[in-house]
Amino acid sequence: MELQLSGEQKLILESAQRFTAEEYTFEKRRQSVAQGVTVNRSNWNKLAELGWFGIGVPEEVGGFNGSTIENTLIAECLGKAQALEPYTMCAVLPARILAAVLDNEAAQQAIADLISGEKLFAAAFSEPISRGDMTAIKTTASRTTEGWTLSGRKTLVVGGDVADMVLVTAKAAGAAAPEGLCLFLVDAKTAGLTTDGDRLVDWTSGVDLVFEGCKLPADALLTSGEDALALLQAALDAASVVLCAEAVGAIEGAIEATAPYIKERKQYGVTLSSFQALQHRMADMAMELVLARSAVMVALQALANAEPIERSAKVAGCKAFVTRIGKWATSQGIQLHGGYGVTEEYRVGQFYKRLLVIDALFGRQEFQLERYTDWMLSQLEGRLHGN
Amino acid sequence: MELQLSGEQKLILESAQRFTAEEYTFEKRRQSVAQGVTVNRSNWNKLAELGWFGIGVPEEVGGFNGSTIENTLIAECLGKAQALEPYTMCAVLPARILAAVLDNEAAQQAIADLISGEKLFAAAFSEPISRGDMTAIKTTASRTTEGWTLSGRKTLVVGGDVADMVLVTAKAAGAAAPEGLCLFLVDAKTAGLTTDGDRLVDWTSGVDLVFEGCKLPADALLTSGEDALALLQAALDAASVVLCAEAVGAIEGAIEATAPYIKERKQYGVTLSSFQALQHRMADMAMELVLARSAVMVALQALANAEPIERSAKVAGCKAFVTRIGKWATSQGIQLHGGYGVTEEYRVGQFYKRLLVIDALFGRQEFQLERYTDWMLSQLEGRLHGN
Amino acid sequence: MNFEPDSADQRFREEVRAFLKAELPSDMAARGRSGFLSERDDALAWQKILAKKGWSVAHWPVEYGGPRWTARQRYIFDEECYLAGAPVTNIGGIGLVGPVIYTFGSPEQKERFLPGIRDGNTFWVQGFSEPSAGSDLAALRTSAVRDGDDYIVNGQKIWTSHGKFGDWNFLLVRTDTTVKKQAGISFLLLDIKTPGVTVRPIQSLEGSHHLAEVFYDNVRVPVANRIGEENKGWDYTKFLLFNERAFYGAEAPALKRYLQKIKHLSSLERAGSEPLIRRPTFATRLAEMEIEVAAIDMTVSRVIAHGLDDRNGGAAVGSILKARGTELAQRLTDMLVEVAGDYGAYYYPDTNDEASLRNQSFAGPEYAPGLMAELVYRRAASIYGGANEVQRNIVAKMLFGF
Amino acid sequence: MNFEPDSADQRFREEVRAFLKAELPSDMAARGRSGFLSERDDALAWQKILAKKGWSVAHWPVEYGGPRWTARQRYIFDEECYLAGAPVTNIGGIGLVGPVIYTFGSPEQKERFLPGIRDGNTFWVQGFSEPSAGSDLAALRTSAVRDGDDYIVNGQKIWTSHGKFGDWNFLLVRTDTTVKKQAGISFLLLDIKTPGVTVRPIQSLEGSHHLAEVFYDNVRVPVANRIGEENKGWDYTKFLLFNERAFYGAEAPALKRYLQKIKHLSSLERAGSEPLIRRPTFATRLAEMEIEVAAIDMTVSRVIAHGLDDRNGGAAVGSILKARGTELAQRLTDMLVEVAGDYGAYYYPDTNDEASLRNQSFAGPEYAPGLMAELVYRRAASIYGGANEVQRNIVAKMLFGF
Repeated sequence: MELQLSGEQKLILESAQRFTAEEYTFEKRRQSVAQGVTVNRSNWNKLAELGWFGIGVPEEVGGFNGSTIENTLIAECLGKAQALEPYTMCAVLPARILAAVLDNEAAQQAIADLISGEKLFAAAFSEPISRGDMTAIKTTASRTTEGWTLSGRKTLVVGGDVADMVLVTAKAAGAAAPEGLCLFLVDAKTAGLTTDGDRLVDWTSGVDLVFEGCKLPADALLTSGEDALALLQAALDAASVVLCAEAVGAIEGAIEATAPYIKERKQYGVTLSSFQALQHRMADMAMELVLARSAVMVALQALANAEPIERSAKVAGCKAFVTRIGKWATSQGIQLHGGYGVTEEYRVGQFYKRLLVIDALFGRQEFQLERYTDWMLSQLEGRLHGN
Repeated sequence: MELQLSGEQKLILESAQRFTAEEYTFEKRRQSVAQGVTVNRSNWNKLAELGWFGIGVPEEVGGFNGSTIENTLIAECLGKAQALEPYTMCAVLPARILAAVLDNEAAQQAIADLISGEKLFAAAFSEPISRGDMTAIKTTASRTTEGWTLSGRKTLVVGGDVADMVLVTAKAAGAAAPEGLCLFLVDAKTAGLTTDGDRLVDWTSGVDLVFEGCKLPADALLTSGEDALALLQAALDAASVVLCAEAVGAIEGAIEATAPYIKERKQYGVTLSSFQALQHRMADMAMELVLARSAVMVALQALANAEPIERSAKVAGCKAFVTRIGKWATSQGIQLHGGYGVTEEYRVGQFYKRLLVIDALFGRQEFQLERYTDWMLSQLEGRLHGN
Repeated sequence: MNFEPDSADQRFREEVRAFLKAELPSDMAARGRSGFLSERDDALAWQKILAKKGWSVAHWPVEYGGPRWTARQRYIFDEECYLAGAPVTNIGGIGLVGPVIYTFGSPEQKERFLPGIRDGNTFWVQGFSEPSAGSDLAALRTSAVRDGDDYIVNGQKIWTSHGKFGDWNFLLVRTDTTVKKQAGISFLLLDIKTPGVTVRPIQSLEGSHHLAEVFYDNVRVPVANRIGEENKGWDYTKFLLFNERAFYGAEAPALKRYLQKIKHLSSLERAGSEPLIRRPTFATRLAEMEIEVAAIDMTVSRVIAHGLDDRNGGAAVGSILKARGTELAQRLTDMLVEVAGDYGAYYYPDTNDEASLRNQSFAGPEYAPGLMAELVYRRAASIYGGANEVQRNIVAKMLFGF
Repeated sequence: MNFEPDSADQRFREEVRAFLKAELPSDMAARGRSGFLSERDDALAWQKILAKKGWSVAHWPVEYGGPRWTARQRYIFDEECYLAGAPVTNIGGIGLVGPVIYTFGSPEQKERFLPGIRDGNTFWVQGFSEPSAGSDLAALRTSAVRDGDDYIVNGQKIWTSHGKFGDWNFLLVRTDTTVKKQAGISFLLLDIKTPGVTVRPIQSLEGSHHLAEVFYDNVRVPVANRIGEENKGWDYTKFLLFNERAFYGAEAPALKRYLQKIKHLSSLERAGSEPLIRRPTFATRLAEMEIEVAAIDMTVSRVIAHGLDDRNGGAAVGSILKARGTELAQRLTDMLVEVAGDYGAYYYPDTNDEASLRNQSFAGPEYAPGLMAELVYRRAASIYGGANEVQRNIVAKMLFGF
């Protein structure tokens, strides 16, 4: 174990810090939002040019090596910069999935297109009843002579409004998950595939995808059954940690937006920062930031070393913790801004909304915490039955 | 519904305030503690003389009428005064039980002895596995030709070290609760009955009672089965609310001990009360006090009007709430006293310890909260199954 | 103290329920139950319906149209209206400026303004806060200079709720800059269509535009539209703020409606095949809040029943209820958004605000739009009306003299 | 950054475990695992065992007997000792005054005092706080007046841990009253058997007497027992306090032991027929704390691995860990007492403190004695070493310059 950043990691972090500081301004963001843009393809291509989409993907499948650690360094910067572009959900997550199914020819092409930025990928795995459990789905895939017919509705598909290709989970007709779990790669222009919804509350991309009898070729199926479950779980775990790193960036952003504000702003003839109650609030926010970053590292450690069940549990624990304290810390950024905090005219509120969205992605706090708790109890099983 | 105190209630409250202010001083308490006294019988008799043991007991069974409302007014004052005497556990609770079994001759005599202070009663209903559930017990009563043989261990028997008579729950040998639940009235001098333990952490009375083949006459059985369960539950609910009122008194006491202390005490050349963080802490403590008192009133309302299941649930909710915020508020009394707060030389810490004991009596927060939650869910049953 | 059920109150509650059932239009109720704030048309239309029954100004004296209810009845009425989804009436008029007018206004002002408020013809909006005068309201700088029978008003207000819907605006202005800040303030009533007034909506985080800035550029306000004496506006304001805190602070009915809504929706919503509310941590969290809501509601009842006293928090109880009520509302609206699962993260335009969108259909369950708006609105609630930090200062000072 | 398991650290951990298994007496370990604080005999006896192995002063330089471990190794060693129930050694000597002596002391002082500390022969107790100088330590008033080769010390100290067990006392005294308060302080070493010294134990809430007041009545301390220069004591103190906060602040090993203990006991304890830990709210609460403990532990590891930097809280991290660690310890010890059910409310005398009681049996499970002591001790932890409110002031100032 080595907790210092390596030389290469430092370079990635510094380049991400530099790039986001230069490219992402609150004014540009407001413009995009006003124009209804969720993903600016020219920005997206810049991220591709930086090589960020191949990080964490092994060289032998066309990636640039590295691990989720490097993805989190980038995501932290993007979270702090309030980037609209869905790096975690449309680059890290689909790349993780595709890299694991490379016996499939279409996937080989897809991962190259993803890393180059040529095509944009969305992952459609959640449904209204899922709430974090990706096996709780109703979308159905029926075998036909030519291939498959897909019907159902996916929710919270980040990039679903702009994607070229979509990774979709479904249940084989008549089978239950996990045995019947299927993973498809679908062209977004497939007939019968439509979107429903506008975007997410933090103005980032996210819609329903509705599949109405979509006909897919036989090789659209990338994998199925236990294999599909295992690889999806691994990919979702990795993406979940990267998302938590975004949250860390957002917490830091909220702190950095708030500290100078309360130093400047006066009430009752003195600056807000002279009030001890507000000083302590910010001290607490700073403490949460330190612990949130450590929690991400705990999860990274589990990604690197732990068996799948423990890994998923620890990732869930990280997400429960980071979203809970992150929602609190960013909400206090609003509180300390007073009325301005709840307006679109100040950037602090965007961090809070980002945390609300992060909480929803991959299943909320409650689910994550129960998942961790179940694992913790499973570790005690021997004792619980032995006495 | 009338939320103002009636004239009579005001008199009771004022007399309790006056009596406790005069009779209970911290110095006297420390003396009793040093001498190992848990219940000062002369104090106990004074409470009897004030008529407090008959309040909440109907006139027709020798009481002075009134309701649990009046008991809570008295208990609040005793809690605030840090009285060692176990009014709630050794007067209110056994009186409630005895008043409900008056077809039993021994009980008739007992309630008279209780109200006059002649004899001191303890209630032994808890065991290590009970944790709030009074049907979870192992103490066994076996029928003999002369009566009963009682064996088992009771925990947290308040007054158990000094009682003349003990109300004891047991399971009839071979039967399960609730059918087999038995309630006995036992002379404390019965052969085979011993105590184990010293006292409680707040220096009040509380020990184990160990029954080793205690032979009881046939009429020692006051009631059994569903009847026993119902009347015990009603009595425990009432006593639980009175105990919560003690907690309210303790919270108020901690606040009243702390406010002048931080006004007086200086650090860094200014009084502690000039620090906004400490001002806000005390504001929060004051808020909790107001809400705790309201929570007791919510429970009193349920005692007066609700069906048993709802009544018990709301009492449990009150206890969960009051102990949670009470532990917090009194612990902050310690925090604001600094090092002195954790010593026996200052009174503030006793309030905190009282809350720790109150939490343990009748089952802790976790149990109470789950009980309330179960009831809340049961109210939704129709909806949960209907859809 | 006793808890015998009060049959008169119960009868009154049933009367209110029957009235709501008969008179509250169902589409209006649906909009009222959504998390979006009620807008002008619904607010005024509902006020008109209430006025016909004589119930539109519950806490006003009988001489100005009040129904002579007890405090308990008013509370029951508010609660039932809220639970039924009745639109929120124009608080600026009925709750805030109305009482100021009948208490401190001239006979002409009473005659001119009170009927319009009572009958739902005029929508009033508040002009108190300024960019540099938030919690420290008395630091306001908008000026009014006497010019014959008029004042000339210049300056800016902010955080005007429903600003774009306003007919009339009550505002605080500085009429004397030479004295201590509280002593130079006057209280004016202004027709918002007066030349020189510009209303600029502010977008809130959830996307709605119910807040506004109001700019005053040489706006003429007749001296006759000043409440009471010049430079005494702060006194009237304290009266108004006390009303605001005492009557609207805890919003116990809103807390109860949130509980009801969370229970209902989390019984319907499924996590896999189980109702969401069967998740133990979810249910326990809800139970803890329900217990606290009951304690807050009882506190309100205590104040209603016997005013302020030592045992219910005394004069600090308004601040206590405001702080605790708003914080609990935040936890409850958090939970409400969580109930919506994935859809809790979706953006939905404010269909109360923009009537043109009302017939559009949106992704997700019918109840999802408005939840996020409610959550953001409750975030603001710990800021407006004196930030909760200020409320805690007040509590510490009032109760302990710190 | 990478998370490849480190085999050298793992080997070291196994070496420590093997040593503990072989050398830590089991009765001592049982006392160490109880919540009662370790007392003099166990502390010194264990120190002697460690000294024989060369492990008694883990963070001291090699020249004074340190074992040349990495920071990570020291952490592993502390953790394993703690989890095994090894007694807490004499922190006053090893952790606090020892480093001051080898850093600022004279050659004679080093020679005279360090071996006794290292080898477990001398028990040192601290004399810093005074009745009117708690968090504001520099306000201390105990005076030392020069008289030939001695100082004459008069005054009073309070909150001296293990005061009644002390052989030697290191204390801060005022040697100049005419300058600003930090500038007139000196740092003395005092044989506690010197005439004029009175130690008065203070009873803590749970009944133990491990704290004391120390009174000084014309006590003669040789000038040779002063550390460094006269009036420079504050500098040495800052050094010492930094060590205290950085090394003992979070007490992550204690947090882990609490978790372990709660899990173990709540698996054995029954609520009815079910293990206590099956209560969903109980388990969830524990899970939340376990997650936070892991984050705290990782934070400590980050500091150990690469010192202070922007990303780990910088110079404020000591205060952060102290505040958060102690608050988490409070929640955990709360839970530990809850696990004991009814017995969590029982009074148990401190059997570490009073050896005569060790063979007595007590009501309830064998693990119950000491839980309440631990809980009360953790209540004190948010007060001593700079109250947590002060730590938050420090964090706000260091990170934001408020």
